[in-house]
Amino acid sequence: MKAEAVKADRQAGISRRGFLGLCAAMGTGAALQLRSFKAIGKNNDKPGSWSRGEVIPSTCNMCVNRCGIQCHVVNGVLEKIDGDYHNPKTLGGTCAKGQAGIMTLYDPDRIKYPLIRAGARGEGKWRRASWEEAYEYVADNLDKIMDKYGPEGLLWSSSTDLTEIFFLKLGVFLGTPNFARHATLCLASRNVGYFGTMGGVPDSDLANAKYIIMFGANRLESFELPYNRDLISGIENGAKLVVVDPRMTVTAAKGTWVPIKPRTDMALTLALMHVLIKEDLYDKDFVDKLTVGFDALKEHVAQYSPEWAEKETDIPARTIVEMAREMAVAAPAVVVFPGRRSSWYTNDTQFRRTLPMLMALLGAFDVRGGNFVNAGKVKLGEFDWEMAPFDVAPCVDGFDEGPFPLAAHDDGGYVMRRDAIIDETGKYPVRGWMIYKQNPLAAVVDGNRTLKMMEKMDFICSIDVQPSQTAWMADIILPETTYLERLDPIWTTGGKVKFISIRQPVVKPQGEARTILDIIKGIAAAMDKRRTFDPPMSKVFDFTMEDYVDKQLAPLPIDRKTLARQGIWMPGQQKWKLGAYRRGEKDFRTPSGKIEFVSERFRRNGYDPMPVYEPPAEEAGRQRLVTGRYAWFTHSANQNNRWLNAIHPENDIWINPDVAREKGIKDGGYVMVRSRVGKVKIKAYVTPRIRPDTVFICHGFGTNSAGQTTLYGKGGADQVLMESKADVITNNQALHETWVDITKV
Amino acid sequence: MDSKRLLSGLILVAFLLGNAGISFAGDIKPNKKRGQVYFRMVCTVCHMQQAEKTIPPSSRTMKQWRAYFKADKHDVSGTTRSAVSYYMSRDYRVAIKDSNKAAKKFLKLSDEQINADVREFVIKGAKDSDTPASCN
Amino acid sequence: MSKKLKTTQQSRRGFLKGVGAAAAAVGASATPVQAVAAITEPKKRYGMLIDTRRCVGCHACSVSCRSENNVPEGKHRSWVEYTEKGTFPNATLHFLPRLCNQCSDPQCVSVCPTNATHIRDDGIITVDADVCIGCKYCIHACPYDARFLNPETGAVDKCDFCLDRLEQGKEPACVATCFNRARIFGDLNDPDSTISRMVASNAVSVLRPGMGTLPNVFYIGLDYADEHDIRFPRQYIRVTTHRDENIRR
Amino acid sequence: MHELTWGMPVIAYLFMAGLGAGALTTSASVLLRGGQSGKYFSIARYGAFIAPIPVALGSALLVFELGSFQAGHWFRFLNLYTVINLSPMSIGTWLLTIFLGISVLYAFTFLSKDACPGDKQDGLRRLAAWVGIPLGIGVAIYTGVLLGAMPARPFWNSPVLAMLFFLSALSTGVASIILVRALLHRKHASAQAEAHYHESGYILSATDTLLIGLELLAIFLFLMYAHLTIGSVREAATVILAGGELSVLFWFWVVVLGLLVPGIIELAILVPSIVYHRAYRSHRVIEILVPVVVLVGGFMLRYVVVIAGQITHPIGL
Repeated sequence: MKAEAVKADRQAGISRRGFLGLCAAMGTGAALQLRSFKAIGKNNDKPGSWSRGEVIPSTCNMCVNRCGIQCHVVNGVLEKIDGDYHNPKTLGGTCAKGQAGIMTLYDPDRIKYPLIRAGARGEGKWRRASWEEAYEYVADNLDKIMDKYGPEGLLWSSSTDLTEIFFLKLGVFLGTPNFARHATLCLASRNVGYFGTMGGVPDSDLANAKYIIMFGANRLESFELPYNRDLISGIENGAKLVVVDPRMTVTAAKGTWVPIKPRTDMALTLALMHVLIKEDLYDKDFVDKLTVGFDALKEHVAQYSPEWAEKETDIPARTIVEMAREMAVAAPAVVVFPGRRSSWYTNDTQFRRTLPMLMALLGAFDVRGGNFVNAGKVKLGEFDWEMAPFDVAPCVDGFDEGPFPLAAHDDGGYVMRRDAIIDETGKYPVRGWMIYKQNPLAAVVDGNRTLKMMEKMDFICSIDVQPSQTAWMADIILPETTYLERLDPIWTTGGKVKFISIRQPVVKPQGEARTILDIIKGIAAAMDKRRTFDPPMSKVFDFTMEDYVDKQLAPLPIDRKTLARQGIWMPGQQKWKLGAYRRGEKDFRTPSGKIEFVSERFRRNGYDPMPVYEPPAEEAGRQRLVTGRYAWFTHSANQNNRWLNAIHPENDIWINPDVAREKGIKDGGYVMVRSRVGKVKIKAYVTPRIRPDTVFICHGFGTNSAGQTTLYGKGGADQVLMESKADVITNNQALHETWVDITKV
Repeated sequence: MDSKRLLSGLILVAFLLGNAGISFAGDIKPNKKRGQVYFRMVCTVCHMQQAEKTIPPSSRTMKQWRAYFKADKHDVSGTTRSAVSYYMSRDYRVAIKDSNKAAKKFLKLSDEQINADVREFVIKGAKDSDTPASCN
Repeated sequence: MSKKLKTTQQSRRGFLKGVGAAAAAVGASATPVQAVAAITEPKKRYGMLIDTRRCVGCHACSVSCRSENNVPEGKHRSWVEYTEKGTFPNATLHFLPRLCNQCSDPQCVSVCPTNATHIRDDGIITVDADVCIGCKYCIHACPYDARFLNPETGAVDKCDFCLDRLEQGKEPACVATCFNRARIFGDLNDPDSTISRMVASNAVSVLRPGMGTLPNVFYIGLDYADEHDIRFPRQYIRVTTHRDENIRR
Repeated sequence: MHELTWGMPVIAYLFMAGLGAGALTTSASVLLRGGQSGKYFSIARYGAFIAPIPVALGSALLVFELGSFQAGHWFRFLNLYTVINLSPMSIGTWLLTIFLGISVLYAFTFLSKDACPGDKQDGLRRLAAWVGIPLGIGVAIYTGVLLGAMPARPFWNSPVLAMLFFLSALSTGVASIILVRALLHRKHASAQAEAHYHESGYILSATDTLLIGLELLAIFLFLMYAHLTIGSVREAATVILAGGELSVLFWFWVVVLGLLVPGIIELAILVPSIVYHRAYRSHRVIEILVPVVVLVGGFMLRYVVVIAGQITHPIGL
């Protein structure tokens, strides 16, 4: 029907054109008349070219949040990615990164073949190798290091993702104890802080909240779609969003910006608690029933008055009091947002502890519009792994034995481990480094020191899709498939809704890229030729990804094929409702089973049982460097993506106009930024959206890899400037503890 | 009444002494990692199959776990063997070795060693410990 | 603005109803198909409403558009401008998603020497790439910088509300991907459509109303400043267009 | 900000089309108003030969500048001839096409060496001249209308612009005739022919001076309106006012060098003729220098206007 109309219209258009030609011959007299014809318009606008062939549902991997996507594939070429309408996370939308997945897949800079270093490290000379040669090369080197230093001479680095398990298992079976994962580069201090106080990190009901307070959390630029959508809806529904941050992020722009002096957030939270208690605004019922140690807290925060906090935080006492009162009015529909990347300051864990305390005083837990514990995940079947050797050496730096009793030991800690390796102060030398899905050179504070650690290594292998900074310094790069070319383990999640989703190949791999499981299998087989393992390594990995997924799906009433067709599956019954904690049906996972204002666990390990504020060090005339991201970049992963890079081709340093004037810095001009450990030349962005005592650099630029042709030579690297500081309780790297000098170039 | 209480007290003391004797007899060094593997591969798996419920170490306090091991009472309802230690014993491992890789792997280890390992793991992972552990 | 639009709509529809039968006979000589189609099916007029309060400037729309329409690098069918104002600490940041306004009285159409640019029945303005000679006149005539020369086709290109998607019953790519639901797309001639109701129940505005182009893209929460104002600031204003840097002054 | 989508080819075209149109208009006017006497016939002849060349060259440049041409669709510009509508460009295309035909025809009538008033081409020549004048004016004006039609371009959006372009076209047309004439001039054997040469030179110089004066007036009006109004037009005009990006280009190259300098020089030579009725005599150097400066000024005017229009915008959202 419609097609016919279009066709008829097209014919009309053609005949009209003939008609027009005739008129032209008749002369200008016809022109006036013809103007009216134009309004009718032609319709030959290539109808139906949007028949996007096959539509394959999958799961995004442009960041770590795994949204549902629908991939439109025409003749084996991925043409368009749309959000999956059936996925409760995306509801049909994706962010800029998700859209740009095509460009990550077809990036001209992608590594398509195994590359073995031909020149000096970092020189950029590579030779193409076959996979067999690559496996032998890796196995040779691993074998050599294991011969000389034992399996503990290996460092195993990777970041959380669905496929990480295979890479980790290889390390486990080889017998290395030295893992360096993502947590202490990101959120370890938040986890431990929340865990120590209420036994876990709660979710937030942003859509129904009346008052939302975020400490540095930049939810609208570091996406997780449901949160983003809920937050905006919450604001539209009348919630007040207060963002405490030294710079005005997009999140702060959508709410009330409280430009706090960096590293004094704890002073603010303590003062808020002070006001709540002093003015008798706290939720007595909640505090009585579900918390312990209130009296001690009352006594403790008595010293932290708003007037005192004003001096510390630069926030007027009046504002603090108002904030506390407004929260109390909105309570319990208050979200005290836990935040995510909490690698800020050396006191971070203690600061994070104050957040659930504040939440508890407001009674804003387990209630609509407040914080809550989410639905839990869909239980997947367990894969039946072979038994790994368990009698392994202790970590090189003794991370698991003493210094950080409260930290999650399996994740390791970068800052301390690096020192142990470089300075040879560890228990033994570490000489081999396997890196998967991680870019430590960009991710870890003090990049120059990471380079030093690389110098210590006899062998560095990077498994990556692009020549990242780290891959550029490696001895061998093994090209992995992108998320659009492989089947991954099933992912299960729970927010308000729990479901599972599948990531499956939508196109054939580019070049000779292989999945991580295939790569691991290859290395395992090559290792078997050199050493004997019990069980043999190739037996450990003797399965396909399909087998793995089938095992995961075994307990669920859905098979792999069906899931591949529909993308996600969610259980019919979502057993989740609020109030279990309030009714006493559930306990907090703390020793007392309640929210602990005073933590025995902390006291026992020599930490302050209640958060004690220490004023930050001041460095006059210098600025504190903070870092973060823009909405279209994930860490340092997709700055080289041409579509995303086009939005923001070069990063810049945010400088307050007053400071710029004082130093004679012009907007758009270049400045030299110096810290104690490094210097960076970078463009100035003079903006009132940042405090005078703070500067901000977007993370992920200033690559040393000439292989990243889009990105190379643009912007400056923040991690080069950052000093090696870490949170005292978790060894989570502290990114905001660096003071810099800025001079005009 | 009194005698009953006395009796139970005596039994308790006996168990205590017995356990202590076992624990300290061979100068056993508990291996938490092995305990973790055994707990997850043997205890959790079976619990999931039989009762469809997990028994995370973090579900009890350290004190409760100590008491549990001392009491050595696995099940009050009587459907399974009553002693906790049975499930760490070589007999049990032999019984399930064909279906359980962990049991097979740890077949040669002494009962006491495994017992100490698991005990170490659950106590270190208890609710009020520094690093509470879940089942997986 | 909306009032004016409404009257024009009504009059048009009244005209169609009243003259319906006559039009079928009279108009037959020129465009029989369209005249009949217009009577049997009420005419659509597609429009978009952008709620800048819900926009977070994430550029999902820009990239989605680029991907959907194969927009060449350095050119933009859809983009987002950031407007930054004020002094520390009283600064603000606003977002302005931009695209072709699909004007009801577009000058790009009236200056086109080949009729390659034209208004469709549903109000969408398209460029016929096979007819366009690439004279770039319409690029200048557009007050919204919405047009560009596509070096691949040699024709002028611009947003057409993802015509190909519309024809398959899908929303434009930018609308579909906007997870914050800042964009609402629909038929402005249908009083029951979401967009009509939203336009009716909110304070909406259009860009550069003084140009008299009668845009069909409406905004809620527009900020007054624009990138061209930077030269005459009454206060600190910075507009970042996130378009190619080398074309900015 | 826009890219500079209309660059040098378009600027050159605007200049050359104006020049050609001006040359033809001048030539035809001279022919019809006095060329019959033979005194001014040579001027008409120069003009007739000049006219089609820059127009054809400019049009070719324009075609090369088209996006479709650059993308390899060599003949897509012919689409222009499938349509006629009220777009200034469409009108301009037809005008230009007819103009080219007429101007070639007109030049053809002068082709034979012994062409003179009253020869057998005379009827055709006069017909072509009658048609050529409105066409020339049309081509000269439409370039201004082309730019001036768009509210989206506040700098261009002024009716004065069309007049300014028209005057500049005539001025450059006259100047081109003066220049070519001076360059090709060989000293005449007879004193009468020499006197004729200078007499006809007077007409050209006087016309040019008048046109320069009118141009200055048009520029004054253009700036006056721009300055008196508020909003976009005024803000746009500031690019050529003191401190603007193009102010030096405009004031030095266009106004001083292109208008004031030749105007004053010509006036200085003309004044004795006008006031004291002395015989007009000009130096050859000046006859070459002045039109060159006028042509440069005319080109710079197009340059400044085209660039200024593209770097300025309506204000406000």
